[in-house]
Amino acid sequence: MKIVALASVLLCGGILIFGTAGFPDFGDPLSPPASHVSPHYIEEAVAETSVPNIVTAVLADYRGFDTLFETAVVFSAAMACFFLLRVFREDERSPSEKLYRHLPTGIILRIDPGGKAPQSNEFEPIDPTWVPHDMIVKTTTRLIIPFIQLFGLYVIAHGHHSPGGGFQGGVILGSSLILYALSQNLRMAIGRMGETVSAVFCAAGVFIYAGAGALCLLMGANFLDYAALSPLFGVDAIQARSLGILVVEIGVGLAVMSAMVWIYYNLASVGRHQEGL
Amino acid sequence: MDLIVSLKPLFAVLISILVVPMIIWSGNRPNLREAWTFAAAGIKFLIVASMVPAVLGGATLEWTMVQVLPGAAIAFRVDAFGLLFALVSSFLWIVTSAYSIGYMRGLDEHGQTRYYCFFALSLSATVGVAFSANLLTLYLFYEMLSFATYPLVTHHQDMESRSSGRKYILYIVGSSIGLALPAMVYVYGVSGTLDFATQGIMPSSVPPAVLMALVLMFLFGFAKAGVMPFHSWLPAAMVAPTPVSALLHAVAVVKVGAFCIFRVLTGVMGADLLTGIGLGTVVCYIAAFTIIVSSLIALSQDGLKRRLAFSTIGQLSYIVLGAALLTPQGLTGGMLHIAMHAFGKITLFFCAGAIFVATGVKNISDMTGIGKRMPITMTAFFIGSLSVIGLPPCGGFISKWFLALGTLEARQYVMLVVILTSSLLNAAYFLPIVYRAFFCTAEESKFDNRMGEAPIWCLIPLKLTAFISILLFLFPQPFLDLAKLAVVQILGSK
Amino acid sequence: MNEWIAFLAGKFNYWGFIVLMMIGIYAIIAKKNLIKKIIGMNIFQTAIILFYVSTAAKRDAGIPIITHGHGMSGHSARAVDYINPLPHVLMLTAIVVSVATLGVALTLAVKVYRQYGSLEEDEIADSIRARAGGDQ
Amino acid sequence: MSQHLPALPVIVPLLSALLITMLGWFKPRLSFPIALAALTVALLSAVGLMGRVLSSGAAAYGMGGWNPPWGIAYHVDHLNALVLIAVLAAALVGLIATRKCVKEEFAERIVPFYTLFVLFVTGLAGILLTGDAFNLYVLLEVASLTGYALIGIGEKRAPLAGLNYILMGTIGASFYLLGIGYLYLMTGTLNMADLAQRLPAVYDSHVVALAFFICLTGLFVKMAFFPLHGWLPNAYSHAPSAASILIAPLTTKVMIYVMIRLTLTVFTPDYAFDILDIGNAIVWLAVIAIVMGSALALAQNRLKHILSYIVVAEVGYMVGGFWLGNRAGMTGSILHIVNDAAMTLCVFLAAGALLTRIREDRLAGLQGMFRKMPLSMAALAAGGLSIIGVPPTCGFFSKWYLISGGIEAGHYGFVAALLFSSLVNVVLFFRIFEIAYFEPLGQGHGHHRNDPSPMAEAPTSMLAPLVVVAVLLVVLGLYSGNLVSAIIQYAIPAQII
Amino acid sequence: MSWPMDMLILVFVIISGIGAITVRDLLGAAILFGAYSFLMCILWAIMGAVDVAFTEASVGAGVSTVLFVAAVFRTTRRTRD
Repeated sequence: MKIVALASVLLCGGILIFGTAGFPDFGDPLSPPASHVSPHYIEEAVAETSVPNIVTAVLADYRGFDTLFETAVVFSAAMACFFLLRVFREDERSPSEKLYRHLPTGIILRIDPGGKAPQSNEFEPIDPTWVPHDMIVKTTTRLIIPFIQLFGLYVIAHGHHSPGGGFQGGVILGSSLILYALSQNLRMAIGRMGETVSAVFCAAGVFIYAGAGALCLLMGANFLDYAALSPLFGVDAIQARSLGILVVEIGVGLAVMSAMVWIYYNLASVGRHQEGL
Repeated sequence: MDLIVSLKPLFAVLISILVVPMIIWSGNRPNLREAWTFAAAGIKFLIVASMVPAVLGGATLEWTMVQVLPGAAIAFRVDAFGLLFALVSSFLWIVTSAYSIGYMRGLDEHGQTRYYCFFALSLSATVGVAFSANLLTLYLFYEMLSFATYPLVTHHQDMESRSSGRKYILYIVGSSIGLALPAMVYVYGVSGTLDFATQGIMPSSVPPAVLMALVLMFLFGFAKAGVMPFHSWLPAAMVAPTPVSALLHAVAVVKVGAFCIFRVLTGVMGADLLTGIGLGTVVCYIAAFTIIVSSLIALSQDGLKRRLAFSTIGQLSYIVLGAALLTPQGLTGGMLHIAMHAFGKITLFFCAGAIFVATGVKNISDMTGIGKRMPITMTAFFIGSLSVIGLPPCGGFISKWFLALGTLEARQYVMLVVILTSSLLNAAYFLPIVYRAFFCTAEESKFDNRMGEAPIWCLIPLKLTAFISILLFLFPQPFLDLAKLAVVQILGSK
Repeated sequence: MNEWIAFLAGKFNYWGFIVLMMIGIYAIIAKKNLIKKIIGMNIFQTAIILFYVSTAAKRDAGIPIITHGHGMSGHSARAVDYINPLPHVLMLTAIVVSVATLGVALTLAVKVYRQYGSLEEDEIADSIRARAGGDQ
Repeated sequence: MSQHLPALPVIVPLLSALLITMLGWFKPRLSFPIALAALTVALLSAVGLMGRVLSSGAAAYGMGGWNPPWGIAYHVDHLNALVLIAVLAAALVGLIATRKCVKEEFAERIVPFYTLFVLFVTGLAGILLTGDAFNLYVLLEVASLTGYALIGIGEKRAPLAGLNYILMGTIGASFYLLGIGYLYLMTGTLNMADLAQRLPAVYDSHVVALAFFICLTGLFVKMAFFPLHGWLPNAYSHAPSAASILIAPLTTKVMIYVMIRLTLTVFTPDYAFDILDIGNAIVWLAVIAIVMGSALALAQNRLKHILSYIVVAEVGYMVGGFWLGNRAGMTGSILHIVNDAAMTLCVFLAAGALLTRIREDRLAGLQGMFRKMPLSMAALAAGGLSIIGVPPTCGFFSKWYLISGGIEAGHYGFVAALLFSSLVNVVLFFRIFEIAYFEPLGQGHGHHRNDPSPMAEAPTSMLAPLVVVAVLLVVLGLYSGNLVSAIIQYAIPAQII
Repeated sequence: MSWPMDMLILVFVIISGIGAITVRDLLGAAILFGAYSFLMCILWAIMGAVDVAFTEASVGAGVSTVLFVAAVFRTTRRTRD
């Protein structure tokens, strides 16, 4: 198997290397990619969309349709993880022993299989794989998470002028919640942002994007032609494009954030949402 | 020649499909169910018969259903030849329906509703083949017939019928898909059309070797005609209930195969083209081989139905031979043989079935003295044998007469010898049965002297067909006129 | 000789992408561990992203963000000054697609593990065979 | 509104998928009606599109109001309008038919199931309509990701099959992406029409040839073209029956469409058939695919496995027919996309209907099914006859064109392979029919049996669509002449004869 | 962009890529994959693709690694190849 794999890989690589000989030189400003479509973006982006970050302009406007489906991909991935992993009936293979923590004292009870679980509100179930969290990690993360989230918001909002945008910002926001789950525990994170919220936000994020496009359709222009939104925003067509991009970036951010968190919830707890990393 | 656009052919085909839901619906009331079958059979025959005057008047009835390929539609056309075949098969459906009632009820078979449904479907397909205006439609109904008859062949649903059904499908469908279909596509590719025409549709540019290959592909591809070596499905299919063997494996299915070959040789290839390069002779020899060899095999068969099956294989090749002679007399003989052999052979099968219903006997060696037990049946059997052998006063004589004339006309003297030899062989395998049935001593007889005929529903049809066999000798006019007209239509008015 | 070096150096990013791609495919085909296969799949995807990003490169050009910001009415940006932004856009999409695929793949790997108690392809095949044998 | 028609078959399902999640999360009962409405609207707009194409020729639509090389353009012509209708109709019928099935198989997962399924259809519709090579990749990923999930949810080996599908599918999609990258490097554009304009200048570069091969390899993986078919049989046969009914008729056909689109529109037939001259080689590959697919199908003893391998063989039909490079072959190939969608839907639906009553799809378990479920079996028989290629079912007519294409091109290997596969299909289906027709108590002559085992048909909601599809097979067959003369002949470039 | 730097990082990328698929501890492989992604992100930043680099840093090096770790945590660390 390995030899076959190696042979086919080398063959493949050989063919690709052979093909490389016909490439334009690396970094050649006269190569076709540099001279055909992209100059239009570089030269006209600011005039047409009023967004200095050309990547953002192309991403969310010229090729906004791609990005819409890219968001849909993230959404479907999150939905797929939920679909595949989520356990709805807690019956099979329950862990052999259960751990409960007495909240006021922090004492941990170990209940053997078949034993009766404590009924009082003062106990909370904890993971069998649980290890006491480090105080320093807990405190530090608690301190930095707000700043991470702030940064995430900044990245979304400032995507017009600097690297960043909905995706990066959304991922950062999502990571902050994942970090919270990692440093505390999964149940607490789910308490902050539940499954329903993640699912609906995720769909809503994509919906904002697609809805903005459909709104343009209703305004009589083509799908995703933000210029048509200028009467709604009360600005001229160029500015409307810029604002439209902002709207969809927010949608993307929302969708990506919830998608990341949601995937993590399901993956880390194998769909039980009880215990996890 | 007049063209009449008419829905009649379509109705003639559809009527027995339309009756299927009715049969299913009244599945629990046998009398009503059989009434539907009779009604459909009667109407079908009337529709077909109503076209006779027009066709005899020189007209052709046409109906194009839908254009499926450029230059090829699903279309019906009634000419004299097709009408002849449809007339025979739709009439025999009425008779067989009556016989089926006697047979199926006599044996208390299971799944009778299914049986009548597929029987009706098979008849649709048969008439569809008869009325098809082009090769595509022909192929369509040919395949429909193959699949509709499968449940009939395997009606008993036991291990034997399972393996027979397997053989049946493999031979019939395998050859039609493997040989006839590509040949047909090729014809379409070179000629751009599939309509049957008076002197064929093949352009003269096709080299003889390719023509040869095409003819052979069609000849073996339409394996229902049982040309050797694609014949062994027919004896295997004899596991079917006898009415099925009677109508389908003596008349409808096998004649459809012969009919297809007839059509291909005359309507697609064209008589002049084939004669010009001597291809007819090749087909003649293949048919002759089948005729002789199958008769020899029939001699050695003990099962009555199996012997009849091998006899059928031989008789089918008479029709192929008639077509391959490509002379007016030969063609007439081939066409007439479709009708004459049908009535003769169906009588024989009816008799075999009646014997089985009345006594449960299947093998010839067990039939010693049966003539005393079932005199009517065995008399009919005798008449049927005479017709198939080709002796007067039966219809079979007339068709063989024309065939013999055809061989002379085509100067194929070897074929004349083949026909005569084969007739002798036919006599050799039929007459001993009759002899054994009637002329035996009381000790040899395996039956007591009591009369014990099959149910009346079985008897009437076989008397009727035997009678018609004789009648056809005396009054062959309707079929003869149709056949003569058909020859004119096929060869062009020369 | 110099030409040869220039040829090699002029396209070295492309060589890099090919090597990474080979690593990725090799891992997918030859490795038996499902997680390793998934890592290989991801490396394969990043290799293609590297290829695209390499096509965007432009000598002596800056990052594709117009430095003057708003209100630059007089002179517009010159294409040679900025790196080609289009491949970057495409690759943003590709990266996100790859993480989405990764999520689903890992999910399925976890499911497989819960079913067979193993991530090694050969062990899973053994246990499938054992179960099929048990059925009969 | 009619100028927005090209966008609707994609946008409406997308928005509906999101609505299904947002509303269905709180009221799961809503998810089916929304999905139904979405696909109906999409199908209607596809029909509208077809009408527009027929009356006024190809139509284009610029997303975001940008003109093609800069923005993403949708492009509708005869070819993709036809395939779009076939795909959406198959999806709609599948959706209706599997309603009960889904309710049972995915009790709590109805909402994600319909979300994913509608997204899947969105992806496919997008692939069919888009005129942008990279956009196609993104949509491909939408369709694939949802497909992976729908397949991986099954019991037993399904997750493993799904994982294999992901690995193979990702390689396929990435190869396609790489090929597009090569094209971009040589031309600087991603729009298909623009690519077609700028490519002739660099036809002599071997990078373009390489790009073509890489794209083709990627698509071959995605369409399960032998020997890259490894993922398909397990994925389709272990998937839950609702998922396999919905996915099996669609994915491979859409991939074949992409191959046709890429070759005809982007690379132009001149390049593919004359400059590269690889038609013959690929037809031989297709011959191998057909023969091996059929032979492997013979070796299976489970219904869905058999059907899956038949799909592999059918892919060979379409690839081979297309690469014959003549009009008849291409007509056959495109017609077969439509017909095969219907046929595959029919047989998988019938298999699904049978599986509602028997749990195990081993062939031996089908004994006596003709009596027990006559209509489902009749539909399976109709599908089987169509796959065998018996007139007047639609399978016959596409096979007709394919064979006449093969004869015209003088490629008798392909003709032989087609006939071989038809014969194998006869054996395959008659083996199934035989088992289902002969009953367990088949000893003796079977007389005197008056105790028919009770009929137990599949639920009506599944049976009715099944019968409709089975009838459609015949209708499609009868009207294939009109289909070809009105639509397909315009889908093939005029220079191909 | 400076090509020696570029090339050096490319070499590191390849090394960490090979490492990720050869190391026999899946957690280690996950972390090495994180390193791979991060090096790749640096490479792209050097090549001027800031947005791509940013995304890769957050998605590839961040979330992907976490997902890998979660998956390994839920399955097993051991592997034989």
